Amino acid sequence: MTPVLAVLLTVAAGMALFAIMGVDPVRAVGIIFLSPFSDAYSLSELIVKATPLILIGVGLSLGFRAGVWNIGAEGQFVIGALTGGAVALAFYDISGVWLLPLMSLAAVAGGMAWAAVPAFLRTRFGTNEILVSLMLTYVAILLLSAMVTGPLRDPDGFNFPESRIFHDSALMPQLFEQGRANAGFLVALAAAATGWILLGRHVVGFQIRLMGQSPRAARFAGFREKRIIWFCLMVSGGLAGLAGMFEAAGPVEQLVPALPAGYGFTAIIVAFLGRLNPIGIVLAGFVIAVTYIGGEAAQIQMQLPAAVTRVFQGMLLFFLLGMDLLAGFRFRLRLPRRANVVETP
Amino acid sequence: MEDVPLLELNGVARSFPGVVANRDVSLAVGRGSIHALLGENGAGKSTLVKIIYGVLRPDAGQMFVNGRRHRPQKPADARAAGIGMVFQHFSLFDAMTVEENIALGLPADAIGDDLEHRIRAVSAEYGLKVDPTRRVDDLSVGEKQRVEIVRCLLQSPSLLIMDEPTSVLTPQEAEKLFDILRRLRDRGCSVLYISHKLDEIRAICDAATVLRRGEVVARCDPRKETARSLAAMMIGAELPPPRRAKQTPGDVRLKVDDLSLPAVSEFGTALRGISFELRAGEILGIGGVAGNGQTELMEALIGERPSARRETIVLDGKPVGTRGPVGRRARGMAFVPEERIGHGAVSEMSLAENAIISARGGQGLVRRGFLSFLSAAGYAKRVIEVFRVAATGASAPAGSLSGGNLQKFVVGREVLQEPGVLIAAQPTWGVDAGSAAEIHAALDRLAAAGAAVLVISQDLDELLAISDRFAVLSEGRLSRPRPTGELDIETIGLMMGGRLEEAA
Amino acid sequence: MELAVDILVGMMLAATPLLFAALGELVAERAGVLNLGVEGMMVVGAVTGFIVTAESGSHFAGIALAAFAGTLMGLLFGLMTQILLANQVATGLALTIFGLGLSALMGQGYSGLSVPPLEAIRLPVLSELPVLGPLLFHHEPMFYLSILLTALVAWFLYATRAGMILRAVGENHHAAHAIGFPVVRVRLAAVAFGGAMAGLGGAYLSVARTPLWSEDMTAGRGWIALAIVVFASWRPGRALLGAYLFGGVTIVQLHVQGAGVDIASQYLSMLPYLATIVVLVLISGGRGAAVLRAPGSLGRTFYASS
Amino acid sequence: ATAAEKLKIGFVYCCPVGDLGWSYEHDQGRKAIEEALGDKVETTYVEGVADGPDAERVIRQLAQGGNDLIFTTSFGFMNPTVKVAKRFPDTMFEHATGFKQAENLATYSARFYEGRHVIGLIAGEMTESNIVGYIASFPIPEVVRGINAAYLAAKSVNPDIQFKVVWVNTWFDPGKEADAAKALIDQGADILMQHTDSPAAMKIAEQNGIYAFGQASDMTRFGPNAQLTAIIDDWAPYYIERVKAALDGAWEAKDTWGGIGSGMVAFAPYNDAMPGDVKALADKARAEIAAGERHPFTGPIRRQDGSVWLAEGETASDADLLGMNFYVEGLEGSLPK
Ligand SMILES: Nc1ncnc2c1ncn2[C@@H]1O[C@H](COP(=O)(O)OP(=O)(O)OP(=O)(O)O)[C@@H](O)[C@H]1O
Ligand SMILES: Nc1ncnc2c1ncn2[C@@H]1O[C@H](COP(=O)(O)OP(=O)(O)OP(=O)(O)O)[C@@H](O)[C@H]1O
Ligand SMILES: [Mg+2]
Ligand SMILES: [Mg+2]
Repeated sequence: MTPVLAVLLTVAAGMALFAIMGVDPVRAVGIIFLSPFSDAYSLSELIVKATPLILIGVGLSLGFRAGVWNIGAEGQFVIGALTGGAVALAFYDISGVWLLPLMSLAAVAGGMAWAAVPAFLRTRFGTNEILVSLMLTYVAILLLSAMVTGPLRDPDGFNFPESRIFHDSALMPQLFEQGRANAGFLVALAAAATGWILLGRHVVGFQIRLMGQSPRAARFAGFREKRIIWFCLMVSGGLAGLAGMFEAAGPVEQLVPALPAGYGFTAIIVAFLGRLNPIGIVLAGFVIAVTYIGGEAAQIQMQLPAAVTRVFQGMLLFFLLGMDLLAGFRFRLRLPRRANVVETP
Repeated sequence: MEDVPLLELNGVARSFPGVVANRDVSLAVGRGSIHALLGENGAGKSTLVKIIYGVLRPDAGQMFVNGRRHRPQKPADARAAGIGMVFQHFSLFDAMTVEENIALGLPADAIGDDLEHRIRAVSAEYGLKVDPTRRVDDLSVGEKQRVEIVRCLLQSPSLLIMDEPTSVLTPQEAEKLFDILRRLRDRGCSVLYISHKLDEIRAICDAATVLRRGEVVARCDPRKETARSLAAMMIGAELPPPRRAKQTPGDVRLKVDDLSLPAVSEFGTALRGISFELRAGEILGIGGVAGNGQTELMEALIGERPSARRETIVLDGKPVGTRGPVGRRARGMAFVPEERIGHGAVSEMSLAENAIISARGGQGLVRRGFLSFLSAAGYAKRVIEVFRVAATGASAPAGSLSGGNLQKFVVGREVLQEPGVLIAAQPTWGVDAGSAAEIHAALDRLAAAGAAVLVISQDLDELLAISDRFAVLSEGRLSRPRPTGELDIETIGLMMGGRLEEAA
Repeated sequence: MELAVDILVGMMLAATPLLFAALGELVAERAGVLNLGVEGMMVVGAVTGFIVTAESGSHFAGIALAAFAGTLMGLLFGLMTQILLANQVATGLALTIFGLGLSALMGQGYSGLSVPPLEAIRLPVLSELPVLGPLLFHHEPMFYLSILLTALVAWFLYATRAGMILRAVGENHHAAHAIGFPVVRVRLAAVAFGGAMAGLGGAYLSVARTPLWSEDMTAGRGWIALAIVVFASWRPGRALLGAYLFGGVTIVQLHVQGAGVDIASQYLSMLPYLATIVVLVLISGGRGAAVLRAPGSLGRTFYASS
Repeated sequence: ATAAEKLKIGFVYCCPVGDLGWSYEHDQGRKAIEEALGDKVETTYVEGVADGPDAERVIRQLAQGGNDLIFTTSFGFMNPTVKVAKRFPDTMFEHATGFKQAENLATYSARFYEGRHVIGLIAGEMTESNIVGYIASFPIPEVVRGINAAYLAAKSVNPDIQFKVVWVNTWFDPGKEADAAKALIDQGADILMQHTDSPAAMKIAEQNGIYAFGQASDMTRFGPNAQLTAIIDDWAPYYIERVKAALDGAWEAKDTWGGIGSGMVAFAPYNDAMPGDVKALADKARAEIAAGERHPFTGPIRRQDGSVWLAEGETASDADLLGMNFYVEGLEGSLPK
């Protein structure tokens, strides 16, 4: 319920903002929130935007439930794109149905490897995973840049910093005749469904939830904290890596330095907006996708600045976090420990 | 003015949701007196002194310091009235120096430039060695306490409150503390002293007030009492008769052999060489004052902190010392931890999910990795019915149950798994008399059916009522278990006071 | 020799915005609040500083209002996390996203404008000294302000009672509350200060260093500031050192390139981040961990109860 | 044409139009179209579009929105433009600085290296330290060409000249550009050239009392004393010509590479501090290049590794220039690989 209220409040605040800016608020909000549903192409673009957000958000939600703060999904996304893309480029001349699965494996392994650093450092030394995963994001982005200006550069591309366009069999299958929505979306839905079952029905999800609520009770139940930390970081890293590969082999069709478009960070908002519930995250992924596509439409049709999108996303998260607490106030006051979500470094 | 007591309490009361911690408490502390506050765990001692120190506000009653009305809104008010307090749990700042910690506890205008000098002066005067420049997290527990005491003394208090100061000290450190207290008394400072160690109280206190279930039940001069009589005041005049009929003990089901474990935290206690045997059909009660290793013993038995040696714990002939909780449960153990919320159960989860925490293996609530909500709800319902838990159903969140009902659920969840060995800590904490009787009966039936039961409790009445044999945990050591029938109140008092050898 | 001085000066300039933001975050974290929204507060400070300077012609007004805008952002974070008890990590991220968007909106129509740079202070004799002159005595006022504030923050934290209380609140909020300190108020003040400092850091970029406004012009410096706080193990003097090291790595990398050395610039640019991770690991375990460790209550939500 | 048949023209910019550099000049071109053709056209633009997947959607939205002619003005928009052009065969597309064409996709760019030749001559004459600092963005042929052209020209008038190149891996990051400018000055450069878009380096040059060249547009107001001149991208004539062709139905996909001669590469007024003979030298070069009498890449030119690229008297072919990925002899350092 609170997410819906938060969206409504954001719309209201957005209209106020537009009024201040001297823009027709009704028209602007109308364009932002309705135009993404106006035609088939926009709908498919919603899917394009929502796919990585859902995929990453589902992975992150597991960790957030358990009190494991992977803030570096952006970096894992980049590395996944890089390892998956490297496979595509390595087999540039060979086509086969095995190529995409192999790329997916490489991407998952890449994302996991990147997330393994904070996992190892936290379980071994108790190092704060927030900062480690965040720092690794910058390293990943620089690595991508080094790779596309170096070894993975398109040999026929006049030295421009980007890779070759992937071979057809290394490109994600399209979902519809029109638009760019690709099979990655189905994987994202499957991940959400799996996440939902895992969290709600499987003993692993039970462990995660138990540890998030009380590490002590998890120990009493016989679950090992370190395993849960590893599991959460591996899943979120792997899914972020996969999302990166889907992005490179989907709408982008190649490796470019501009690949990291902030999905890894925005997915954190998506995870919270979806109340850390995989099904909720699917919906939240679309809500955020609407702000992207609608914001762009407002830019084209009303020459509104692109920044509007980010203001909307920030407000949405503020309202959500604020209201969540107001709504849960009474309950939480009885359970003070629950909000102690951050491990000290 | 001479006859006005330094501190006077009149009808002070305070309750917490569901608990009356203090009821109509009146007491007077004279000048230059060391006044003991006695009582079992949960009797309301800490609550009372927190009220005096302005940390908590009373629901009713009046307080007077030097005949003047004392109504502290915050600790600073109490300090201004000349009251200093050393908390049961330290309120020190680890990453800061001793001097800073002391300065923080003083009013801003009382610090001055020469604080370090004054600290050294006070510590020299009382023989309390502290180095103002050291960081608190480098200090031993005893040193930390000295810091707290110096912090109080610097304000030249007329009343010093100490809540269980010796529970964390070595005997030598405790001796030093007593010297200090005597010296303070000689300078006209009064002390309100809380301790469970009856010998200590007899040695240094000149007056005592005994609390029981939040009420004052006795006032006395401890120098004129024996440990036995003090214990009797605390736990009630008479011991209930041991109710359990003598049983012929069966085979050894649980054998604990030389179990040692370091303390969990600085407030914890290390376990030292604990050994005992538990036979089929038998209930063993382990008593003792909280903080003598109960938490550590429970964690070691549950397997949350497995030991390095397999033979430390032997279950039905099979060594399980290195196994975790799941492995031990699979071999027939079950556990009721002391804290229900956050340890034995989780308030945000439904009762059905709470059933999964410990009964998932034994009751088949998880099949091939998947939770079976139907079975879990079924099992939870059975617990609810059999133990008459007041709850709206298996889907009610554990947090919505009253404390006593949740306790019944947690006990029932373990008992209905029909374990071979049940380890229960404080099985009837916060449970009303009727429900407590039901829980006791359930434990009894379990033993009668051939299980071995270990009950760790601070409630002597309870232990004596249900156990066949009785032992005391004191400073991490376990006394030799003795048949309950042979016990008298004096022996128990001695055992509780840590005099294991004499008692044995 | 001269080149060394120049490199040092370049490093000081690159470090100054980092230093402002890191000092602010350091104070907030010392009070026990983890605010991941530094980038957002910084960029709002940058745009505010630029707009006000451009409109009023007064650098001072620009810088002051940048600090004020940062304060407001900090207080927004404080309201969310201290009063509404929202999760600090999520709120910090929201603040960053919001700040980047808001600043871009505010700055519409200001990109491409220019204001005169903040003039360096030229001292009669000192500025002419051979090495020390350019190194120490020929900078614009904000540089000196950053050094002064480092000293002030250190003095405040270690030599004043208020600073001691702030550290106590960050170290153990329950004990601080028990002694009678207003935990929430102290924290609100600390995050407000953190915001003001981030605002100054942003303003340094937009009105002193490169007197320009462009979207996202803080370019991740807020995140670096966060890392510097950890690197500095929550000490102002070391924050200065950390900021200068980070600035140094940036500048030296450019010099290395200018000198024609053959290492891809991306690999050099990774160094600050990798160094931070190493430091994080060093302070989290092993010897010396106790001395270097984070404030005890960092990131924990505080509930008063009595 | 009547109002109903207005030609709709869309522009996609990589940066804010306020960057006063690349996107700003394209937007000047857009305004020139409106001025010249008035109510025959209707223009829209989308600024600050990131390279990558979002660009394709924006271009497509413009096509879908009924724009007849779409200019995409960043190299990073090449593949997205190609893809959208395929889907909208009846729409005319023009992509700047790329190398992929189609039936309905033209490419255009400017021979900025001609401008670089001129500023290279000026720098060679004006420098006292004989060190020129060069802030480079990405090691793409366009940028490498500029470095080589400027270096060869400077060297021709000043054999002692030395170029220091710093790659900042960004088109637009004022902070980084300022740091780079400072580093170059510290390394002894007394003249800065830049192939990045923000005026930050110009401001730093002004503050340090040295000279610099404006990039893409006249940056005088950022460095009234510092700017010697600026290479100005003047897209207006080209844009007007292409729009007229579209209006007349004569538009066809082709590759345009204009230079000083066609007016696509222009200059800001010279700095008064420039001596008359330097001005004359620069003017002569401009005139000769415009007339086709001079080519900035005329042999003999060796590559950095000493191998011969152009023999005596030989001039570089356009194909060579388009893919240029090496430094000429005399430049230090190596290109990032
Ligand atoms: N903050 C609180 N909220 C709810 N109940 C409380 C609170 N503090 C104490 N109680 C309850 O009040 C009763 C008295 O507690 P108190 O701490 O005063 O006992 P005590 O005599 O100091 O015991 P011990 O010897 O174990 O320290 C106990 O039942 C306790 O559970
Ligand atoms: N948060 C809640 N949501 C729903 N019901 C609640 C909640 N808290 C308490 N209750 C219900 O209110 C009733 C009283 O609760 P309370 O904890 O005061 O009981 P109690 O008198 O202390 O009982 P006991 O003696 O068993 O501890 C219980 O039936 C409990 O189920
Ligand atoms: Mg109760
Ligand atoms: Mg107590």
